[in-house]
Amino acid sequence: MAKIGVFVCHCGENIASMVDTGNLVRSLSDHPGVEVCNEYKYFCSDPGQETVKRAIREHNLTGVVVAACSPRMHEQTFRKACAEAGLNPYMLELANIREQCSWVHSNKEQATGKAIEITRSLVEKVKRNNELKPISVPVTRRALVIGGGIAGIQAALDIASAGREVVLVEREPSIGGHMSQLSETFPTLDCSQCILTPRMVEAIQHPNIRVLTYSEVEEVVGYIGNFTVKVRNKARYVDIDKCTGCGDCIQKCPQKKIPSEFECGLGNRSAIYTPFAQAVPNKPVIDRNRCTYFKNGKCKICQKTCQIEHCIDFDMQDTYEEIEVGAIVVATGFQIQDTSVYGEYGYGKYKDVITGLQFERLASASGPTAGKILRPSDGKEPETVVFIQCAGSRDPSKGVKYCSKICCMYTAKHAMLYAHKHHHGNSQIFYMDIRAAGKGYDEFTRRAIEEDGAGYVRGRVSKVFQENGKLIVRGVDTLLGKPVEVAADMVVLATAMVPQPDAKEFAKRIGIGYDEYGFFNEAHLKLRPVETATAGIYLCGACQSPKDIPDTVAQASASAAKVLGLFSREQLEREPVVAAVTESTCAGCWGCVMACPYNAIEKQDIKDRNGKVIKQVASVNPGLCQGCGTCVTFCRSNSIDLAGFTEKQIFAEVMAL
Amino acid sequence: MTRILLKNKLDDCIVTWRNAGYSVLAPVKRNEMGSFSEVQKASDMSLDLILPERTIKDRFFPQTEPMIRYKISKQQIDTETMTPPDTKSVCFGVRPCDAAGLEIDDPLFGWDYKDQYWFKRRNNSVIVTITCTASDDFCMCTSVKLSPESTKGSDVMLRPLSNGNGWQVETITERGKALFDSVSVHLSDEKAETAALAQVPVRFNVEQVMEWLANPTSFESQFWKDIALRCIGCGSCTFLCPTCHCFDIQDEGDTYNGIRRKNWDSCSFANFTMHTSGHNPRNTQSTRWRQRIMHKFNYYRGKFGVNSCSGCGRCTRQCPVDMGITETLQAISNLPR
Amino acid sequence: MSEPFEPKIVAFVCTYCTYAGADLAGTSRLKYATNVRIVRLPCTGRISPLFILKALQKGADAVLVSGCHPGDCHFTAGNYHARRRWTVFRALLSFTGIPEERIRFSWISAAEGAKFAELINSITEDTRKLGPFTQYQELQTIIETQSTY
Amino acid sequence: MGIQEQYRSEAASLLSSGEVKLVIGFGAGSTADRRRPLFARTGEEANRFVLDASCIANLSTYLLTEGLLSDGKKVGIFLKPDGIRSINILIAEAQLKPDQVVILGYAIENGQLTALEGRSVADFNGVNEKIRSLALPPAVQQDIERLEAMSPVERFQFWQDQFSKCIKCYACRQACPMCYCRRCIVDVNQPQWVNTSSHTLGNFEWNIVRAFHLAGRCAACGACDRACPVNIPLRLINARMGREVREAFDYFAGESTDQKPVLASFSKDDPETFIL
Repeated sequence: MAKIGVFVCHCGENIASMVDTGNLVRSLSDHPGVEVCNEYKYFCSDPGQETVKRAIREHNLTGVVVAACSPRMHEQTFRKACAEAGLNPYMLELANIREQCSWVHSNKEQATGKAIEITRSLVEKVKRNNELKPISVPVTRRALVIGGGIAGIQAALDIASAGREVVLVEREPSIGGHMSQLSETFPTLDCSQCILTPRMVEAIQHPNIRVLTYSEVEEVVGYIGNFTVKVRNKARYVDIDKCTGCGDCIQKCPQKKIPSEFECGLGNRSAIYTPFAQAVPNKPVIDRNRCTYFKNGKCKICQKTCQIEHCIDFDMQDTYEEIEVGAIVVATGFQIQDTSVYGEYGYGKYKDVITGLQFERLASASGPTAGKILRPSDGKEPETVVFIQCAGSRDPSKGVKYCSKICCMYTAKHAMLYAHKHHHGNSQIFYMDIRAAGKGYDEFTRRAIEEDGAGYVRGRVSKVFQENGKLIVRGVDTLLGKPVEVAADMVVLATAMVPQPDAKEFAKRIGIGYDEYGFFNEAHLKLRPVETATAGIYLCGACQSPKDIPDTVAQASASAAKVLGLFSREQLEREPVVAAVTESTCAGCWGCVMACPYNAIEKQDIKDRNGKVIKQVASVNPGLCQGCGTCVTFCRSNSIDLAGFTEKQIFAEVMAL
Repeated sequence: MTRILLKNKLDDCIVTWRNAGYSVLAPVKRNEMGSFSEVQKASDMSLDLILPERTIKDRFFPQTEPMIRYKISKQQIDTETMTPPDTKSVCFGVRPCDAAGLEIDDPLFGWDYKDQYWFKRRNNSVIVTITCTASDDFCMCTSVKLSPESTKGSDVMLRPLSNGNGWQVETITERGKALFDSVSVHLSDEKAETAALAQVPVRFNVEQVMEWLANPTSFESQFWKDIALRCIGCGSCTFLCPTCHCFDIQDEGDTYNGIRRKNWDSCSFANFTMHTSGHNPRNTQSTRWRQRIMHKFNYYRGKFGVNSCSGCGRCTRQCPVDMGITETLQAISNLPR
Repeated sequence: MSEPFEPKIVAFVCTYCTYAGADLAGTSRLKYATNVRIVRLPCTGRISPLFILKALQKGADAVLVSGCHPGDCHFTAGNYHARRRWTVFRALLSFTGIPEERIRFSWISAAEGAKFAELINSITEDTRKLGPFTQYQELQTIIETQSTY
Repeated sequence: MGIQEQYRSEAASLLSSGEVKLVIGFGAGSTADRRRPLFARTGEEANRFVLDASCIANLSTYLLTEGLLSDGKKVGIFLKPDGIRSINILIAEAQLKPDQVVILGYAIENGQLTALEGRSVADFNGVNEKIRSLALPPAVQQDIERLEAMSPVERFQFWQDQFSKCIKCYACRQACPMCYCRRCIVDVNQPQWVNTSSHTLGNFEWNIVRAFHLAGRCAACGACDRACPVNIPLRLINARMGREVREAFDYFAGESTDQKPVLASFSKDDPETFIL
C-alpha cells in the first residue's frame, strides 16, 4: 500500500498569504494513501528538510509530495533529502502551488481549491512513480568555444589552462572580436589592443587550444558530455599552414578600395587581406566577392606574387569536420544596431555623423587616422563634438527596449579621449540618465565632466541637420526646460548593442533558447546565469545580453568553471528519464525508430531457445535517449513507455484532476 | 375460437400496457440497425424485419452492465450494488429463435448462482413472439430442432393473419395470458386464416454433428484448422448470438469514484484466454473457433442438456468473411464417416 | 441567480518552454484565472491524444496543449512531431463534433510568461462564453444509466 | 479467356511450380452474391477461385496471420488497388517482406474487371499515379460533405447515434490490414486509456482512437465499414483522416513501400494555422 507524505510549504508568506494551507493540509490528510501531511514555513530550510526526512523514516513513506515552489527550483533539494532518508529520490513530486498558484491568483478561496487539486493530482502520480537510478554516461572532456572575441578567448584559455582540450571556432578570419576594434577601455584607459593581443597570441599558441578561424558551427547533435559538432571551415584560398604572413600578396592586390569592416568603413582594405595588423592568425584571406579573379576570371596577381608554391589556391573548397566535445561555450557576441532607422540624426547622410564604434577607430592608434580624431568628411579636427546617448537603446518605438549598458561609459570615455587629443575641443553629450554602476565607473564619468570638460545636456535630440558647414544638433535640455541647439563639427551616436543578425537561427541550430531580441537565454537569470536550459551548453559575453569587458571576462571564466566542473568527472550522472520497450507487445513497425530525434532506438532480434530469430522489436539505448517521449506517443500499442512520465502516472494525474 | 389482435388495435394495447407500468420493447430499425428498443406506438416498430441485427438477449444481458458503484475514501471503499430498475416490460415481436435463446440461457444464469440481473429482468418481462412467415438464406432453426413456430421461451405466440391485418393470439404461459387478458377489450374473437409459415430448410444433421464432436479424436482434427482459416477473430458472431453469454468484469472510474461493470466478452478474441504469464492456451483462431462450436454443441449440452444455438443464423448473416455455424456444421455432417 | 460558470481547463505542457513560461508568469506576479490545471510533460512530443480524451472524460470544458515554438524544442524535434499529431487529431475531433474551440494549441516559450497569463485568461473567458461542455459530459452520465433496462 | 480463368490457371501454375505455397483469393460464398476468402494450396484447389465484380474484400489482412510468412516462403494473393495500397503500407511499416508476396492484381471499374499488369510488389511500387488517382466513392464524398456542413452539435449527435450502436466486437479492427498490433490499445488496462465497456463514452473513445491510429495509414478499402455488424459508417471517418493528411502534408498512404509514416515524420514547414 502506498504511504505518501505530503508537505505543504508556506514559503514564508509567498504561498500562505494566498493559499489556505490549513485547509490544504486537512484535504490532503483525508486523501487515500496519504500517511502524513504537514505544513511548515520553509520546507527547503534545514529544519524543513529534516521534517521531511524524519517523516520518511518514521512512517516508512513510499512517496513524497512537497507542495511548494516549481520543481524547477527545488526538485533537486528534496530529491536529495529523500535519498538521505533512504527513499529513492525519484519517489518525489513537487506540487507547484507558488509560481503556478499563489503568485498568479488573487482569490484565496479559488487559489486554495486549485492548490488542493494540484497536490492531489501529484499524490496520485507519485503513488505510481517507480524507483529509478541515474544513468551514467561517459564525458568527452573536450570543450567547444563558439566565438573568438574576448569572451571566447578567455573561456578557452581558462579551460585550456586547467588541462582540458578546447576547440575555438571563429567565423571571421581572425580572433579578437569587437574588443580588437576598441581604442582605450574604460575605466582605466588602457589600450584595448595592448591588453587583448597577448591573450589572442596565448590562445593560438596554447597546446590545448585548437583555433579554427573563418569557420562556422553548422550542426550540434548529442547531449551533455557527448556532443558531435559539425564545423564548416570556409575556403580561405590561402593555406594558412604554408603562409608566412609576409603580406606581399596584400600589397600587390589591385583591389584596394574595399571599405574595411574592421575600420567600420573609415578605411579601406584589399581583396586579399588580413582584417587588421595584429590579426591572429596573421594570415590573409581572399574576399571572393571582391576578388578580381573570382569576378572576371583573370588576375591571380597575389598567387604570382606569393613565393610559396600552392599557398594561394583558388580551387580551395569549404571543408567540413566533425568534432566530439563534452561541453559547449557560446560566446558569439553582438552587433551594433543599424542607425539608419534614425533618419533625423542624418547617419549615412552626413559623413561626420558617426557611430561610437567608428569613433573608437578614429581614436585608435592603429586606426585609419593613426589615432587622430579627424572628421571623415574633410579630415579636419572637429572643434565641437556632440555625443548622442541612447541612439537606439531604451527606445521601444524605433530602437530596442533595453539599455545597452556600455554606452554611458564609452561616451564619457570618448569625450575624455577627445579632450586629451584636442585640448580646446568642446564636447556636448545628450543623455537620458548616466548609468555608471561599476567599479571606478562613476568616478570615471565624474572625471570626464570635471577634469575633461565634457558638457552633459540632459535631453533628447530631435534633429541633426547641416547648415553653413556645421552640423546643427537641435534638442531639448529637459533640466532647464529649454530648447538647445549646438553647432557641431562631428556627431557621435551611441548606438545600441543588438544580437548577431543570425542569432535566432543559430540558437535553433544548436538547441538553445533565446529571448524576443535574439539574446540567448540563461537557465536562470540570477542563479544560473551562464548555463542554458540545454545541459552542457554555456553562455558568456554579449550574446546573452549587452555587457562590458569586465562582465564579459568574468562570465567567460564562470562558464569555464562550469565546463571544468563537468569535466572533473569521467562519468556523468544523467536523469533516468528514458524510454523502454515492452518486447512482448512491440509489433516492430519502427515508427518510434523514425520518430526518435536522437537515433536512440534500435532494432533488436528476439530469438527462441535454438537461437533462431523469431521477431524483431524496438530497443532503446538509454545512453542516447534524452527522454522526450515522442516515441511513446507514437506507439499505437502502448509498447513503449517513459520512466518518470509513464502512461500510468499521467493517467492517474489526469484522473485525479 | 381464437383471439385476434388487429394491427389497428395494437396502439390501444400499447397504451394499456404502458399505463399498467410496462415498457414496450419491439424491433426498431434506426440508424441502419435493428434492435429491440422502447416504443410508444405501433408505427415505431419494424415488425417486417426477418430478424433485427441485435437480439432480444441484449435487453436481459446488456453489452455493458453497471454492477457496483464504488467510492474510494481514505478509510474505506464504499460500494453500492446497482440493480436493474423494477420496470416490467413487454417484448413484442420477438422471433421464435430469439425467444428460445432466452430459455437456452436460463440454466446458465441460474445453475449455481442465480444471476440477479438476468432473472430480475426475466421475471419482469413478457415475451410476445411472432411466428416467421419469411426467412432468408441464413435461417437455420429447423436444423437445431426448432421451427418458425416453436414456442420455446415465449409467453405468447402471435401468428400473422394471411390478410396481413393482424395476428392470431396464442397465450402460452400464465404471464402471457394475463398480459393479453388485460387488453381483451382490444382483441376480437373471430375465425381467421393464418399466413403460411416460412419454409426453413434443414441445413445439417445436428445428430451427426453432435456425435462427431463427442468423439475425442475430433478435438485435434485437421478439420478445425482448415475451416477456421479465414476467421479474422472478431466478436461479431458471438455478440450477435442470442445465446452467447460470456462476460468480463472491469472497473472504470477516476481516483475517487467508479463503477464495476459486466461487459460482453468473446471466445473469438485472442485475449479471452490470455494468461498473465503470456501463455495462451487457445493461441490460434482455429482453437478458438473449435471452442465456440464445441461449447455450443457439446459442452453446453453436457451440462444443461440443450444445445446453445437457436438457429437464428446471425453468425453467418453478419460475418465479415462469410463464415458461421451453418457452414461449419454442414462441413462436419459431410465429413466422411 | 445561479453562480457564474467556472470552466475547468486542463493544460498539457512541456516542461522546458510552457511550464517554464507559466513559472515566469508566477515570478512576474502576473494574475490570471484559477481555472487551469497544468499537467507537466517533458516535451510536447510526449502529449498523447489519449490525454486529451481523458481530460474531457474527467469533465474538462477546454483543453490546452502547449509547448516550445517550432525550432526551439529542447529535444530538437518533439514539437514538430506533436504539431502533425495535433493537426490530425484536431481534424478528427472536429469531424466527430467536438468543437475546435474546446481544444486549444499554443506555443509559449520560457520567456513568454505574459503570453501564458493572457492565454489562460482568454481561454477561460472564451470557455465561459461557450458554457460547460455538457455534450461530452453527458456521455459520462449516460454510462451509469445505459443498459439498465 | 476471362480474367477468372486466367488467374485460376496462373494461381495453379504458381502453386504447382512451387513458387508460392499458398494463394489467397476468393471462392463462392454462402449465397449467390457472397464471395468468401479461399485459400488454395494445390493447383487443383486453385480451380475453385472465383473472380468477379463481387470480389471486393481486401484480402491483405490474411498476410499477417501469425506464422503464415515466418517460413520465408511466398504467398500469392488477389488484390485490388486498395489492397495493393495496404501491402505498400505494411511493407513501409516492416510488417511484410516484399519478396514474399506475389500479387494477382485486378481492378473493378463500373462492374468490369481488368487484370493489373505486374506480379511483384516492385511492379506496383511504380504505379503511384494509378493508386493516387483512386477517388473516394461519390457517396462517401457526399456523406463527408453533408457532415461537414452540419454544426458541431449536429455532428456530435450524428456520431453519438452511430457510436451508441457499437458493441465493441472489434470486427472493424480485425478486418483492417493495418490493425496488426499484437496488443491493441483498447486491451491495455493499466492504464485504461480507452474505456472497454461499450457504453457510448467508451465507444466514442474507441472509435476516435481507432481512427487516429489509422490516420495516414488507411488504404480506404472499406473493410471496417463492411465488417461492422451494426452498420456504423466507419469509412467516413477514415476517409476524412485520409483527406486531412493529404491536404496538410501532401501524404497519400500506400503509394510506395518506402514512405515514412506520416505521424513519425515531419516537415519544418508543416501548417500550423490553428496554433496560437
